Amino acid sequence: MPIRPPSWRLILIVLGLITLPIGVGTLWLLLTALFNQVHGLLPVGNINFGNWRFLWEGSINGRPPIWVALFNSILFAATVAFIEVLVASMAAYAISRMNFPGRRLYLGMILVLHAFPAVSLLIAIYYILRVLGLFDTLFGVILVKASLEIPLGIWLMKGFFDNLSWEMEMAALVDGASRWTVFRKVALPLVRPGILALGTFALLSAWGEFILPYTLIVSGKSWTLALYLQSFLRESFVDYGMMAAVGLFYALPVFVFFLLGQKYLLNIYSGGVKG
Amino acid sequence: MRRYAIPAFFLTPATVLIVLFFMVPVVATLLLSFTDISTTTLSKPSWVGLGNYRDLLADPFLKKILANTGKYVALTLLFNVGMGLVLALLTSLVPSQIGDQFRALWLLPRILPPVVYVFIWQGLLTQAPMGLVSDLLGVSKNWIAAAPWSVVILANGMVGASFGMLIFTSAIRAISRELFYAAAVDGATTWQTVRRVILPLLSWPILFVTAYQTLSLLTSFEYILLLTDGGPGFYTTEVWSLRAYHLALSNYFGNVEFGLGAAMAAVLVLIGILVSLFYLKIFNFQNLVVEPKVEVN
Amino acid sequence: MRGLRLFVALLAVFGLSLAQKTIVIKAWTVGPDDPSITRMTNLEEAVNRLNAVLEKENADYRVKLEASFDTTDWDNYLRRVLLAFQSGQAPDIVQASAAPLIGVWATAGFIAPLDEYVNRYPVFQLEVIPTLWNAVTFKGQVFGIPQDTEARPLYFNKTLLKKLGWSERQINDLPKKIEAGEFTWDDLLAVAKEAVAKGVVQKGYGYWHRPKNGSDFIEWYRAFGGTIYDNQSGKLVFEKAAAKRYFSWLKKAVDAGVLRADMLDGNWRNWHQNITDGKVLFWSGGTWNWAEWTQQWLKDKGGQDWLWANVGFAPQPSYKKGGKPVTLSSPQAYMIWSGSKNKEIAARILAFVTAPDLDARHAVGSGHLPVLKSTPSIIDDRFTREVSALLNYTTFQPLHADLPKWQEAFYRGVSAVESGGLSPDQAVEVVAAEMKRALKDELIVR
Amino acid sequence: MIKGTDVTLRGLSKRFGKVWALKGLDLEVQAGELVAFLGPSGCGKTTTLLLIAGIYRPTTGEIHFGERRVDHLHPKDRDVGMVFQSYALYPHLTLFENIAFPLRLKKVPDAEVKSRVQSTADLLGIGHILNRRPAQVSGGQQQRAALARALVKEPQLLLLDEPLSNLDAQIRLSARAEIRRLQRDLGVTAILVTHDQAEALAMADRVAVFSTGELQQFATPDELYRKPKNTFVASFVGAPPMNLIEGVFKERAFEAGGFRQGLEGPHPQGQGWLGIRPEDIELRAEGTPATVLVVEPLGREALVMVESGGVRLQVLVPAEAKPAPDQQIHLHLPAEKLHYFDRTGTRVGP
Repeated sequence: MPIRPPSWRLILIVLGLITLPIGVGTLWLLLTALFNQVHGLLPVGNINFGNWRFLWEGSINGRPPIWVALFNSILFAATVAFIEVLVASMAAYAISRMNFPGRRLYLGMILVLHAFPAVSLLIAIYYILRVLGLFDTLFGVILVKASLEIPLGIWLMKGFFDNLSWEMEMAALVDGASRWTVFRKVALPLVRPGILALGTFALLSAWGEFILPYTLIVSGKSWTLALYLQSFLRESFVDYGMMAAVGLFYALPVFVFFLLGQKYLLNIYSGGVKG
Repeated sequence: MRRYAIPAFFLTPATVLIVLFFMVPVVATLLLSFTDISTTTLSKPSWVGLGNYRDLLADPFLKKILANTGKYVALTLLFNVGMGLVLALLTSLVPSQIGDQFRALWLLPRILPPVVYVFIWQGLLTQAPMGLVSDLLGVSKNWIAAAPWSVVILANGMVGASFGMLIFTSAIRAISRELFYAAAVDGATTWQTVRRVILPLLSWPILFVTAYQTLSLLTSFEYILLLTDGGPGFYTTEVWSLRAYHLALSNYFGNVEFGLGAAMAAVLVLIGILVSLFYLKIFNFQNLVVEPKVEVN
Repeated sequence: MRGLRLFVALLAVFGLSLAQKTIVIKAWTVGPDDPSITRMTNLEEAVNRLNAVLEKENADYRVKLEASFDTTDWDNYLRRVLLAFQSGQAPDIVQASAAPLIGVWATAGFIAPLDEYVNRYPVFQLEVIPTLWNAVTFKGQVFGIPQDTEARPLYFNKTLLKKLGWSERQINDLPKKIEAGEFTWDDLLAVAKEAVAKGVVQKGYGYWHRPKNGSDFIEWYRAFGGTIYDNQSGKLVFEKAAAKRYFSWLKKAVDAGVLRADMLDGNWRNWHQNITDGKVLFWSGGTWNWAEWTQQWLKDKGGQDWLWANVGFAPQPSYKKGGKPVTLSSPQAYMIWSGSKNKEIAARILAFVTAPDLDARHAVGSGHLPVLKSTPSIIDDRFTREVSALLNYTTFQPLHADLPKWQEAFYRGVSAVESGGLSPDQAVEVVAAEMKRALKDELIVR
Repeated sequence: MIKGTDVTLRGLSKRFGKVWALKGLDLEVQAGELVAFLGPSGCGKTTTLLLIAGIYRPTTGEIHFGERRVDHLHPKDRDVGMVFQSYALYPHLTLFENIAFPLRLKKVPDAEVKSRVQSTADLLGIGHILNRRPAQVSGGQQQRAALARALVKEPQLLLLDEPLSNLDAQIRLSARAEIRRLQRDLGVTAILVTHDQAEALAMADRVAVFSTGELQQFATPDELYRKPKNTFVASFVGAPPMNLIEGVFKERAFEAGGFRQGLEGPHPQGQGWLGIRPEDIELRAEGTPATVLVVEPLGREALVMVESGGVRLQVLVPAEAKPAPDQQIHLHLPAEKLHYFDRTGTRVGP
């Protein structure tokens, strides 16, 4: 608001109070992962590297090594983001910049799907992956995850393409480019902010994805970090220190993103989820 | 030829994926819901017509599930939208750099992997000495089991609040400065400005956020699955979508009822389509389709 | 010269291996508890033994086992097996709980009847404890080879009983009194109530059962006089009177502050923690819990010694004076996929894995009970020995394809009564309605 | 030396939805000529240009470059260069890469790209800033870069869409001359779209005046000025615009309300328009009496608004001879400077 109220310091305190739980939760994770034991938020004892033994002990209780899960998670998030950005950009470019019959219909469909509750299709998706022979494969889940977010991606990218200058596009065509060349050499570089936004959104979302791999992956070799951590959650005998360490390890890239690009994240999510 | 071939080329990957994982599943969900497909009939399901839907109505637990679903959606929505509004307003009233910091913090629950987020909840709410809440209250309990609804609503609400917060913030930013100056010149207090200037202008965003969140809450069960798995006890926090998931895909004894689960999912699918069509009407589709200025492809 | 001889020898081996086929047998096993890995390693050992015999027989093939052991959970494992069956790429050998899966999978046609092999290899007839065959027989045909079994005792905390004023002798006689039908569920309730009243245990810590759904609820339904299966019609039975007795008891226990209203919170962690902290008076568990407590929860408190000093066990009491106590066994079994091309070889492997030494290795290592007659003679383990006595009272789950639906509905009734959602009478009606919906004409309501 | 192409448009029409942006245009541009399309916004001139470039496809009609019919061709196959109003430089590329872009697309060898870009840029005086990005150079330099990009592939036809309208007034004048010089030197055919008649008249060999999707007149600047084909062209070309008086032609006279002008020689009859340019009206001691309403000094000259018999006229007079407001004066409209238009606005007479 352009005019700052006189009591803004008081408001700040209120804000601090309602935001406190988030800070406390984060701190709890950090302390529990680092120390021997934590009473509430008070660390007891020394820093305990044993919490991190999952990093060098190959397998914790028959689980696949965490490096397998890490590799799968990276592969999963990166591939999902790549497919999502590429496929959504191509479709968004066509919808935003091209003239073809059925264009309105296509856009309408995207809009409906954009708001569509994709998780309710899980049962059927399970069958389809089976038919395709992709059940219990990372690739199958990658395709599903990317697909379910493509309407949103198209929507977001369309917004960015809509804002591109038409003269630029015409210039490129006259300069001798085909539409594909225009897309690659002119349009894509110019919607870089959009690609970064969608890419980050897709990366974070795929990195955290749980339900899809949980349902569609059953063998340890395709586990992602989400499944790895979740396998501790239901165990009766818990080592909180190690679980917190696994959790922190898993969430580390997210925290890095958070610290480096706060402002940027705010933009992604306000634009990213439509507005 | 070129006229169709080039757009087709650009649209094919997206279309294939959408058809495979949206269109076909919608049809498949409907078809499955008319069969008795389950573990024992996986290879030879038979057509039972509306049998599953009749079963659904005969389910003695249906009332409980419906009541849970209503409670979950209504209360979480209240928290989501209310908290989103409060955060948007408060962060707009403080200097913008500080406001941005707070908004960013509220993104954490959303961007943290759900499993980590739920683990933190579990840790904070577990027995003493680990559990902070047990420690603070002096009563050592597993607070998730003790107050499952509060936990489910708070945990979901804190994830959802950032959505409303961001939408409302950008709506507040879009209000022209002159309105604020005018209000100030007219001698309005901050509270009056909020009530008379900001809130009335937020009614559309509020409607949008409410509608959008209703649909996503109806179908989301990820955090409940991780937090309570529908328990503790007698379907305490089992909601419609989770029940569908449990029936169809997760069953301790290995006897899954895909057909019945599909019927429950089909109901959600229908609601989803209807609400989405409603969106299209409300949010003025015409304005979204601007004719392209290049005619060659 | 020596080189030449070596060459000839190599050639011979090579020639032999050319003539020899290698047959790959796939096997999937599951814990999910880690110690049960012997379910897989025993198969590996059996294949070694088989290959040794094949060599003696000069057979033209050898067997290679590709086995996996799943430690995730039943949910994932069963889903994976189901999908494998359906896709036609299932393993030759699958291990799972005999009940209800033999009923489910045999109905679906996923697993093969084994009567022919059971008759062919004498070891099955000679060694396997005869009652266990009932647990793997569905509609008159054998579909699985028993792998292990277990019992589900009523545990009690001797130290707490002592605090309550019981003499050493009284405590030691408790199992006998239960076996004789002199100590019933109502007596248990009275003792627990007293313990709560005197502050020996916290409110709600008098009696605990498992915190989530499981086969045990069939056991308690039976302990309260319920019948679950009608042998003549082959249908499942729901006996309202028995269910009402059990539900009413649960209600009384909750009202008396003996049982927690939120007992079914699914939290095993909390369950084990409090039991091994010595805070719970009576609880129902499984024999394998003993191994878990020893190896995990009591590692710092003295392990098994702590258990022997503080914990006693008995079968689950009856609901009436003079009634017979019960326990429930849910044996694991090896089954053979109906689509397997090597059923003969798979069956022969199972004949080799049915060996007392392997049986003993698994039983002692994982807290399960042996399935072979001569195993006890080679085991020197106090727990195994003493707890085996419980098998005299054991019952099995009926092999019915729809048993899971019965269990699910019954469990909902239990949870509704405990959490106060429904009265025992209402719960009985709701359970009956849900069972009728789910089971249709596969159910008899009495 | 580039050899320009003839451009022939035949029956060219373009419809957007229900609106005809261009109706039945026939036009021939000769090789090496610079033709300006002039008209107010929405008149169809830019539509025509984009049709020629291939961005739009015609609803009806044909486009020929020399012997080659091109209306079915993709823009990349038409061999035209184009400069846009916004210059449409690619912001993510340096000026060098911007200019090189068309050559890169043609897969011209690297060395050749380098020399051609450099020589074209030198020609336009931007050879020293090629490693900068568009945002780092001035508007005038951007405009030259855009021109360089259009010329570097040595097109047969150069299309200029309001290339000067974003420039400061000063640079604009020099840019006009420069473009004209370049176009002549290179011999490329050029079409310039503009709404600025001064620019059109100054630069073009011939000017096509458009209004509401139709071609009004296609002629040399001189002819446009001297013999506008209709009242639209008459009022659109020339600044300040021609005075047009609606009235009635009678025997040897024209009357509009209280205004009367005697006529000599052949002239139309009946309802119509009388036109005269402000600079052609003379102030004399006797003649048509008029009252001075407003005087606008323009430096060397002054624009005087006068009223005579209810008709308002604009008169351009030398600054030193300007009357004072409210002054009574006399106008002389020389007969040889009068333009006659019939009731439809079409020119009558020579």
